[in-house]
Amino acid sequence: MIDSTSKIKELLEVALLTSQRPLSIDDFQKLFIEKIERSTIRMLLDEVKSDWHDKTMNLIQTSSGYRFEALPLFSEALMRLNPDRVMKYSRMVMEVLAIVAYRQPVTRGDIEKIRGVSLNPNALRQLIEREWVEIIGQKEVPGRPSLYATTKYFLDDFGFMSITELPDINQFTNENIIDEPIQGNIDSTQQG
Amino acid sequence: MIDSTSKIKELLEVALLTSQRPLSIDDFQKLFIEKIERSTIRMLLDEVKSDWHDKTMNLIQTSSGYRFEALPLFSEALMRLNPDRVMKYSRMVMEVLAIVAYRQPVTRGDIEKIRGVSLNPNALRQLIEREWVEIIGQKEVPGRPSLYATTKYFLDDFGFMSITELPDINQFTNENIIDEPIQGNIDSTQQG
Amino acid sequence: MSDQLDTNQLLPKVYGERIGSLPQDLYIPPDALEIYLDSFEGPLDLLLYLIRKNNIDILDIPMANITSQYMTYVEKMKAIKLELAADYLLMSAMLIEIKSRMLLPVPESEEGEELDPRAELVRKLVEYELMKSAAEELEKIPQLGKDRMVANAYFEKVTEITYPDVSVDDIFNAWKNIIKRAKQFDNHKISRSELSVREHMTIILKSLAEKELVEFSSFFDTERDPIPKLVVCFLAILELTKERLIRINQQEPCSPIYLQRENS
Repeated sequence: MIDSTSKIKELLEVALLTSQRPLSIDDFQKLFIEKIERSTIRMLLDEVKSDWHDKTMNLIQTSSGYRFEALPLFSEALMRLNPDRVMKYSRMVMEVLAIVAYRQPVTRGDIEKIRGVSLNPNALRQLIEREWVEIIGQKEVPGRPSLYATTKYFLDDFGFMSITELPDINQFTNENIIDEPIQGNIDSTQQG
Repeated sequence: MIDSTSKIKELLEVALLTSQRPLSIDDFQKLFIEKIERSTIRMLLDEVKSDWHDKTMNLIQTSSGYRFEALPLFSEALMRLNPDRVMKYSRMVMEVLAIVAYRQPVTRGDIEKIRGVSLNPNALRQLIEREWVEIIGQKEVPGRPSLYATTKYFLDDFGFMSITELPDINQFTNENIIDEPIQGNIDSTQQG
Repeated sequence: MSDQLDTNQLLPKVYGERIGSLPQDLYIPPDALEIYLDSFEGPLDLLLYLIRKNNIDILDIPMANITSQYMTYVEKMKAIKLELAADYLLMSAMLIEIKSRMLLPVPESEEGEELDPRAELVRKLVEYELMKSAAEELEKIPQLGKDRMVANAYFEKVTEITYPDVSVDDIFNAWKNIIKRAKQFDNHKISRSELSVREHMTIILKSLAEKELVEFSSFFDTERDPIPKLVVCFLAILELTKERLIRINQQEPCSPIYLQRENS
């Protein structure tokens, strides 16, 4: 369907403009049903880059691929749009963090199984951006899903020496059970 | 700093290209330290729109503002990039969404009554996480159940300007449900 | 005479024909009942299917036939020992109630209006089918993220992002919520020791990400580590092997044992 070179170039551009993450040459190849040579893609990306020369965005190459970036001179104004973007993590993000913390290492699939709903990719992205969660490898099952775990910074930020210092769920149940008797005891000791 | 009209226009474009959410005129005004008239912004947005005419993205207006969308002809190819990110919902979730959309505000109990089956809480949770449904209050009956309604983002993501643009429900009531039954069969079954 | 009639009515019948197996017009064979159950959204959906399948006017449901078919279906579900949802049984009760009321003389309301016992059911069926078609209509509309993509290019954030504050309690509460919701026995058994195994799994995987091959013994500082820690570390290695995340290698007897990641 998309046959001419200009159509290929358009598709590369639109993929770059709509992607949340940098795109690799492998990613670009996935866009097409027919095989497009890597060299062709590289050449067309160069053309896209020069098409955008002197415009509002730069096509840049990062370690993991290509992406469009707003020219730096716009950044300050763009930050005014969302001054304090996140003041509070959503319940979803907190649950994902808790699962990674208590159940690590986990895959995205594990998280979905535990929560029982499909996972919005933003949740993990926010936690990775915060440097509380990182990918520590791939699970050797079909699809080789990434394994997520908490980071050193996570421990630092919460003042833990180790993940075992996270509150224990069993402890919580016990506390609940002995909650009331304690009151009585305090009274009696104070009398004594 | 950003003084000339063309610079203002560039900033509008770059804001639109980097924002996931539709931007309102109020949002655009936040981009600038000096006050820019709403009419000026509207005029420049029209120019941006025509600059992009015949290109890869469309500047469209949603219920809550403006955003760039990839031309529909690219959608299929773009979905191949991240097939696992394509959020497809089960029939159950879509039914719950339809009930919230057409019968809002509704309680969980209302949804269960209409569907005749107890509701898996994940259905509402998925819709809330997707920001298509939100709790807008409590019903003043015993237990004070939450009232659910659709959000602005629901309208945006389905391309409606208002809830009145939902497909007309009466259209399928009368035709499909009551008038359609095949007379011939009824006769034969009633004879039997 | 009347006794015999009653017995016959209790047997599953479809349009006068007694059936010992699933009705022919049910399109999924009995051995696929599990899938079959999944394909219905609930008792109303099943009832609608039966009504539609037989091309019956929803406003003039032949109660006896539909009830029999419905009951056959529910019986089959029980036979296959599927966990029978209470909603399906409730619907059975409602159908039987309507059926029995239809056998009695039709009562008249105060205003002299005839009360059709089917009215409430019909109202429910109409409303449900309406919502069902509404869901299908919504599904057809191009959705963002499924059929439409928006611009989402990157920009360098210049000022410091203010991150939300999170306390340990917040994480713990989130975890409690998950467990409360999951209600599965497995998830109740999150003990401290299990957590430390999980932590060691992460530590081992991280060190294997840095170096391809790590000697087994290097994970055990037998001089300094307390015994419980050594045991936990060993359990973590076993767990990682079980989950096929790492491989344990030894070239020949008595030579050093190495750990490596499964993919390397």
